[in-house]
Amino acid sequence: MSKAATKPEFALMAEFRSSRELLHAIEQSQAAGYTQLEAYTPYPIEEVWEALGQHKSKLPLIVLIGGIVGAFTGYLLQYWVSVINYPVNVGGRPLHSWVSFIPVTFETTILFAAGAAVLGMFALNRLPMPYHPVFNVPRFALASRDRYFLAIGSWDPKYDRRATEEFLLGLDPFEVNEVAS
Amino acid sequence: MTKFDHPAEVPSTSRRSRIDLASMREHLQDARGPRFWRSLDELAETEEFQELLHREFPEMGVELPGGVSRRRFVQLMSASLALGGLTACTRQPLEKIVPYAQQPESLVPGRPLYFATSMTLGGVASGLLAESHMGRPTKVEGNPEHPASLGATDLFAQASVLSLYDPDRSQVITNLNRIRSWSAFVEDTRRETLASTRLRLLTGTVTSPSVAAIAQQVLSEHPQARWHQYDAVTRENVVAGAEMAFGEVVATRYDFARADVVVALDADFLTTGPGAVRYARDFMSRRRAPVDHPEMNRLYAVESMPTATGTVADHRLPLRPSQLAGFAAALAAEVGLPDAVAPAGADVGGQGEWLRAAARDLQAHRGSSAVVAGDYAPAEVHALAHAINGHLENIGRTVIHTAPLEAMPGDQTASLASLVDDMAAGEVDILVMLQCNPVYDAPVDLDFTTVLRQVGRRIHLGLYRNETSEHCHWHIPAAHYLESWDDARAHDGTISLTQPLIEPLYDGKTVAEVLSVFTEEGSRSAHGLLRSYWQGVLGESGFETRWRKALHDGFIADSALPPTGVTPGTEAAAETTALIAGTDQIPDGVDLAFRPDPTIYDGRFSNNGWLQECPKPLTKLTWDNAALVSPVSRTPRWSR
Amino acid sequence: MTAPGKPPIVAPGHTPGSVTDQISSIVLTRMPRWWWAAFGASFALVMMLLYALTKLVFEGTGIWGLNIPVGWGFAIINFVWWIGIGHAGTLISAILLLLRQEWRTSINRFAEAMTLFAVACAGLFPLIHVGRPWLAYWLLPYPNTMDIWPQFRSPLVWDVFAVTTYATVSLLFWYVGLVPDLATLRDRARQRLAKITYGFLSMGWRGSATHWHNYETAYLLLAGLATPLVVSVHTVVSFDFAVGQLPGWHATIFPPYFVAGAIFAGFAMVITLAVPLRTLFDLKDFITIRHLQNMGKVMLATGLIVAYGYVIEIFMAWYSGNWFEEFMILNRIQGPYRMQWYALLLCNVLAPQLLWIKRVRSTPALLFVVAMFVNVGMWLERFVIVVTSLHRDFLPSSWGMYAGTRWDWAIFVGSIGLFLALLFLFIRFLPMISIFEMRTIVPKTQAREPDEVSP
Amino acid sequence: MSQIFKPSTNTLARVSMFGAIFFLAILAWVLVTLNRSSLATRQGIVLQQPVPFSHDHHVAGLGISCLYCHTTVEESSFAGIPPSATCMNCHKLIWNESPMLEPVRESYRTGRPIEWTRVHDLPDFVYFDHSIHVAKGIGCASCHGRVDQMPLMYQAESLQMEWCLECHRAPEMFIRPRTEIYNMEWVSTDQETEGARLIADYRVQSKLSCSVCHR
Repeated sequence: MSKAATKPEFALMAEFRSSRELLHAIEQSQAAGYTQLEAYTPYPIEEVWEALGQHKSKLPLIVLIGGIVGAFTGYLLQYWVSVINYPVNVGGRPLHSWVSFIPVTFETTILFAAGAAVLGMFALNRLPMPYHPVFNVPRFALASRDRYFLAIGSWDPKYDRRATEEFLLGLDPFEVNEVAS
Repeated sequence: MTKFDHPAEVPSTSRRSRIDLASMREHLQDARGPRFWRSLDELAETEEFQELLHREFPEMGVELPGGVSRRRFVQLMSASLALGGLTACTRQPLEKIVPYAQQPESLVPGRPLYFATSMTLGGVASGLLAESHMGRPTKVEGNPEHPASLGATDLFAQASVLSLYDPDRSQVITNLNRIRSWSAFVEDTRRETLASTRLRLLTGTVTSPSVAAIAQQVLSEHPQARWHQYDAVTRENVVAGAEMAFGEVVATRYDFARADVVVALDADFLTTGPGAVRYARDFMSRRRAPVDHPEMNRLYAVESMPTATGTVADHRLPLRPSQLAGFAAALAAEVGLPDAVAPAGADVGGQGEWLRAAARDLQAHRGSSAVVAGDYAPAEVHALAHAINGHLENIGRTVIHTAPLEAMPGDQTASLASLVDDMAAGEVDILVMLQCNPVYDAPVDLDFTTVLRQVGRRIHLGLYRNETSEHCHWHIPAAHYLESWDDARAHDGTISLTQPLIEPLYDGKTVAEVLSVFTEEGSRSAHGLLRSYWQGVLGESGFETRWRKALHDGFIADSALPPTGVTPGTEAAAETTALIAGTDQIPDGVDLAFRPDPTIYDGRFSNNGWLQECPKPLTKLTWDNAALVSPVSRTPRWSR
Repeated sequence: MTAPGKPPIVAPGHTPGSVTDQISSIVLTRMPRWWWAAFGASFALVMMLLYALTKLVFEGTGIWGLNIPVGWGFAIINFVWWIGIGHAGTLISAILLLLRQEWRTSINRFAEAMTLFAVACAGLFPLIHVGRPWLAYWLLPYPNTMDIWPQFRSPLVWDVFAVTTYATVSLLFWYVGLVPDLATLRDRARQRLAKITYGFLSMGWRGSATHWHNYETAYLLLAGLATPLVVSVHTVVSFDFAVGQLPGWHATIFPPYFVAGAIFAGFAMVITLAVPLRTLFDLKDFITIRHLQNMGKVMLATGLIVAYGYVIEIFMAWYSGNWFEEFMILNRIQGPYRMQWYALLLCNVLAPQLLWIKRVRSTPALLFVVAMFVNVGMWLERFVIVVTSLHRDFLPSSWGMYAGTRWDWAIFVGSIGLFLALLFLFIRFLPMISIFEMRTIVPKTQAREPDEVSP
Repeated sequence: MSQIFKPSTNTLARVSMFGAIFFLAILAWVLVTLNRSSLATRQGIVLQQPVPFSHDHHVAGLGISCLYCHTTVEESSFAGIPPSATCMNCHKLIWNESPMLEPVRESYRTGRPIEWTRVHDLPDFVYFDHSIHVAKGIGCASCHGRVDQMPLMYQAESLQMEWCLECHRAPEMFIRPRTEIYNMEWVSTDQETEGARLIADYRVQSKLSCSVCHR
C-alpha cells in the first residue's frame, strides 16, 4: 500500500485481474462522478477506450492531410522539374507527361501519409515520454503482461486522497497504489 | 675486338655473381678510347646487374613477379582517395598552362593543322592528310589530292596513329640488352663493316627511290654485299605472272571506272591490296548508275574464301584454290584465246554454265571488261588473266601496265632462301634486318632462326623489340612514319613523300638512316638523305619551289608511272593452258590457303588495339584469328 | 473461433502471461549455442560480401559477368528476387490484417522483419550496379550544382521512389508494431543497459487507453496504406522490364504476374524461416500447423497464378504474331538456357502442385522442401527473364552468352548471408512474435476465462 | 517496475528528436554550401603565378585590348595565352631590367615556356569553345568578370554547371552587342528588350542538350 509522500501524489491506481473487472471499475468510477480516469491494459481493448469516452481519433484526418500534401509534393516536384526547370524532350513525349508522373505521385502520397500516421500517432500519444509518474508503481510492469490498471488523477475535482482510495478499494482490485508524481 | 656472344647466351657470359678485380681488368683491357660505366657492377658485368637491366627494360614486357604490383597499388590508393570525400565536393587539382615562348607561325591553339604525308604497307604508299593538335598528330585521313587514292584510306592508315603512341614501342638502342647510343652504334658498326665485306641487307618490299638509291650505294661500295627483300605478305606471284605473260616485269593496275564487266579470279580487289581504296571508289562509281552510264557494271567473282568483294559480286562462284588455274584456263579457252585448251575436269558442280555466261559477257564487252587475278593466285592465273585481257583488247583501257613499282621486283621467297643458304654456309658476316621480322614470319622450313645464329653480327631495326630483335646483337628502334622523312611509290607509281609531324618520340631511325651508316659518307639524317636524293633527281633549278610544293601536296606531281606498250604473247598462254590441262582438276585432300589478316595484316599490327577491336569482314572476329572451314568440310566426309 | 477439424492458431493452455513470458524470454535469456554458430556462419558470409563489394568498388563492374548484349545480370536478378521475397511480410501484416485473418498474428512480426532485411538486400543491388556507388544519391531529386534532375519518365526512377517508399513504410510499420513489445521488454529486462535501450526505443509506451486507441487507428491506417503500396512496388519493378521493348520483357501481363510471383516467393521464404525457427525456439504452440497449412494454400494459389503467367507468355508470343516474341519463347524452350527454364518449371510449377495434398501442407518438413524449390525457382525465373531475353539480340551478330563470375556469386551468396545475419540479430534482440497481439488472441482462443489465473 | 528515467529525459527525448532532424538539415546545408563555396570552386581566389601579371594595369591602365594577347578567342575554342615573345614586344624596351619580369626574359632567351597556373579550368569532360560565344555576343566580362579591375587574376564566377545553364536557359539576360564584347565596362540600359532583339539578330540557338558540352 501507499506510503506517505512528501510531494502531492499524481494519482491513485487500482490493479485488476481481468478486463471485465476493469470495465466494471470504469463504469463505477464514472457513476461516482470521477472524470479524470485513465486505464492501462496489456493489449488494445476497444470497450475500454469507448467506456472512457474516446470515440474518434484525430489520426485519420492527419493521415488524409499527409496524403494530400504528399500527392501534391510528388506531382508538383515532377511538374516543376520536367516542365519548368529541366525540360528535356524524351522521344517526343510532352513535357507534362502526366501518365508517367503517376507512379511517383502515388509513392510520395503513401510515404507522406504513412509518415503522418506514425508521427501523428506519437504526437497524439504525447510520445516520446520515457519518464512518466505511473512507472513509479513497481507493479505497473505487469501492465505489459496480464494486469489491468485504472488510475484516477489527483486533479480530478472529485479527487480526495482518502475517499478515492476507499472508493477504489471498494471495486475489488488486486491492490491500490499511490502514484507518486 | 669486342666480344660477340650469342644474345641468347648473354646471361651466361658473366656467371660471376660477385665483382672481382680480375674480371674488371679483363674488361678494361681491351677497351680503347674513353669508356663509361655507372657502377662497378656494370663494368664487371655481374649477373645481378644484367638481371637489373633486364628488369628495367624488360624484353617482352613482363610485369614484376609476385605480390601487388605498383600499378595496382596506385590504383587502389587513388580509388580510396576518391572515396575519401564526397566526390561531387572535390575540387579539381591545379593545372598549368604552358604557352609557347615563341609561337609558331600559322598555329592557332585549339585548332588543328593538317599535313600531307604518306604511309607504306608492303612497300606501297598511300597518301594521307594527318591532323595535328599543337604538334601532336591525332588523326589520319586520306589526302584528297593524292591521285592514287583521291582521299580515301584503309583501316591500317586510320589506326596507325595509335601505333605512334604505343608505349610498348621499342624505346632505346640496345646492344646485347645494354642501352647504347646511336653514336656508339655508328662507331661500332663502321669499324666492323670497313673490315668486313660480306654484308647482307634484308628489308621488306621497297618502292622508295631514295632508299633504293642508298641501298645501291651500299652495294656498290661493298662488292660482296647483297640485298634481299622479303615480305610474308608477298606479291611475288603477281611479278612471276607478269614475267610469264610479257617476258618482263610489269606492274598492273586497273581502271574500274571504265570496266563494264569484271571477272575476279580469287581477287579481293575491293578491300585488300595496295590499290584497294581507289579500286573500290572506281568500281562503286559504276554501281550508282549515273546518267551517262545507264547500266551498272557487273562483277563475276570466283573465290576460294568469303570476301567483301564476293559479297558485292553479281555472280559468285566458290572454288577450291587448286581449281583456280583450271578455271582460268577454261575461261581462256571459252573467250576464244587462240589454241587455249580447256582442262577436261574443269566443269565440276555446274560451274561450266557459270563460266560460259561470264565468258559470253566478257566477249560482249571487248575493251570495257577486265579479268583480275588476285595477289595470291598462282602465277599461271596471272599470266592467263593478262592473256585474256590482251585478247579482249582491254589493255590500255581498263587494264594498264607500267614499269614495276618495286625497286627490286622478284621472287622474294627464293631471295630469302638464298640468304638462308649463305648464312648456313657461314658466308654472312653482317646481317642488317630493316623493318622486318623474319624470325617470326619467314617460312618455317627455311629454319631461319637456327641459321641466323651463324651470322657474326646481327642488326635489327624495328618499331618493337620483337622475335627478331631477341636474336640480334644490335637493336635500333625504328621511327614511326609520322616521325619520319621518307618517300615511296603509291600503287599507281606516284612518288609520295612522308614528312614527320613530330620529333621522333624515342629517337627512332628510318631505314635510310641505318643504311647510310654503311656508306662512305657515314651516318646522315633522313631529311638530308631524302632532300639530297631529290635534289639530284629534280635538278638544282627551281628545286626549292618544287620541293616545297611536293611536300605541301604530299606527292611529286605527275610522277605516276606511264603505261608501257606491252602485249602478252598468246602462244605462251596457250602453252600454259595445255600445262594446266595436264594436271588433275579434282585433287584429293584439303586445300590450305594462307591469307593476310584483314586487320592485323602479317602480325605487325597485333599491338594495335583499334585494329584488334575492328571486326574482320564477314566473320566479325575481333582479337582473334581463326581457321575458316566450310561447314560441309567440317563433316568427316573429306577426312576419309 | 476454431472451426471444427482445423488445428488451432495457438496451442491450448496459454494465457497472456505465459505468452508474454515465453516470447520475451527468448530475447532476455542467453542464446542457445546453435545461434552463435549460425550467426557466425552468416557473419562470415557478410564478410565475404564486404570483400566482394570492396573489390567491386575498386575494380568496377567489370569483375561481373556482364557483357554486350547481356548488360543486366545478377544485380537485377538478385534485386528482383529479394524485393519479391520482401513482399510477404507487409502482405501478411497489412492485407491479412485488413482481411481480419487472425492467424497472421504469430508470423507477422518476423515476416515484417524478413521484409525489411530482404528489402535491404534488394536495395544493395541497384546501389552497387550503378558503377560509382558513392554517387548513387544522384538518383534522388535534390538541388545540385549541375542543376539537373532525375528523368521522371523513366521506370528506373519510379523504381527508386517505389523501393525507397516501400523500405521506409515497412520500417515504420515494423517499428510501430514493435513499440508495445519494446515496452514489454523494458518491463521484463533485468540489466540496466537493456532497460535503458528498450526504454528509449519504446518511447515511454504505457499502454493507456488513449495510447491504444490512437495506436490501433494508426496501425489500421498503415495497413491500409501498405496494402496498395505492396502491390505497387512489384508492379513498378515489373515496369523496369515491361516498359522496355525487348521480347520477353515488353508484356502487359508483367505487373500482376510479378506481384503474384513476389507473394509466392515471399511465402516460400516465410516457410523456409518459420519451419526451423518454430522447432529451434520451441514455438510450435504459436506457429502451429494451421499457419503452415494456410501459408501452403497461399503459395499454391499464387503459384498457380505464376504458372498462368508462364502460359500466357507463350500464348501471347503466338497470338501477337510477332516474329521476335515467337523466337524468344522458342529460344527459352530450346536455347542454350533451356535447362534453367525447365528447372524453373520444375521448381515453380510442378513442385507447388504437391500442396494440393493435405499431408504435404501439414508436414513441416515437406512444406520446407517445397518452399526451398520455390526459392530456387523464383531466382531462376528472374534469371530466365533477364538473361534469355537479352542474350539473343535482334541481330544474330549481337548474340552472346552470360554467366555470373565468382564475384557475382560472392555478392549473391553474401547478400543471403547479410539477410540471415540481420535475421539472427533480430531474433537475438527483438521479439520475433508480436507479444501484445498474441495476448489479444489468447483470450479468444481459450475456452475458459484466462483472466482468473493469477500469476 | 520502477522508474528507469528521470523527468528531464522527456525533454531530452523530444529535443533530440527534433535535434536530429535539425542536425541533418544543417549537415545538408553545410555540404551544399561547401560545394558551392570558393573552397570547391576557387571562385575569387588569387592563385600563385610565376609573374605577378596585372590585368588591371595592362587593360585599365594602358588600354590594351584583350585581343592583343588572347589572339585566338575569335577563331578557336581556346582564347590563347600569349607567348613570351608577345610580352617582349614591349618589355624589350620598357621595364626591361625589372627583376619581376626576369622569368619572361629568361623564357624568351631560352625558349623554355613560362608555366602559368590555370585560373579558369573546366573539367576535362566539358568542351567549351570561346569562338562561338564571342561570335554570338557574349562579352569577356560576362564570364571572366571585371578583369580590368583585377590586379592579380582570379576566377570571377563559379564555373559550375548550374552557372553555365543560367545563361544557356536565358541568354537574352546576358547577351550584348558584338561591338561591346571586349568592353569591360559595358552595362545594358534595357537588357530584356535589347537582349531579345540581339537573340533574334544573331540567331542565337542556345543549346541545352547534354551532348553540346559533354561530347
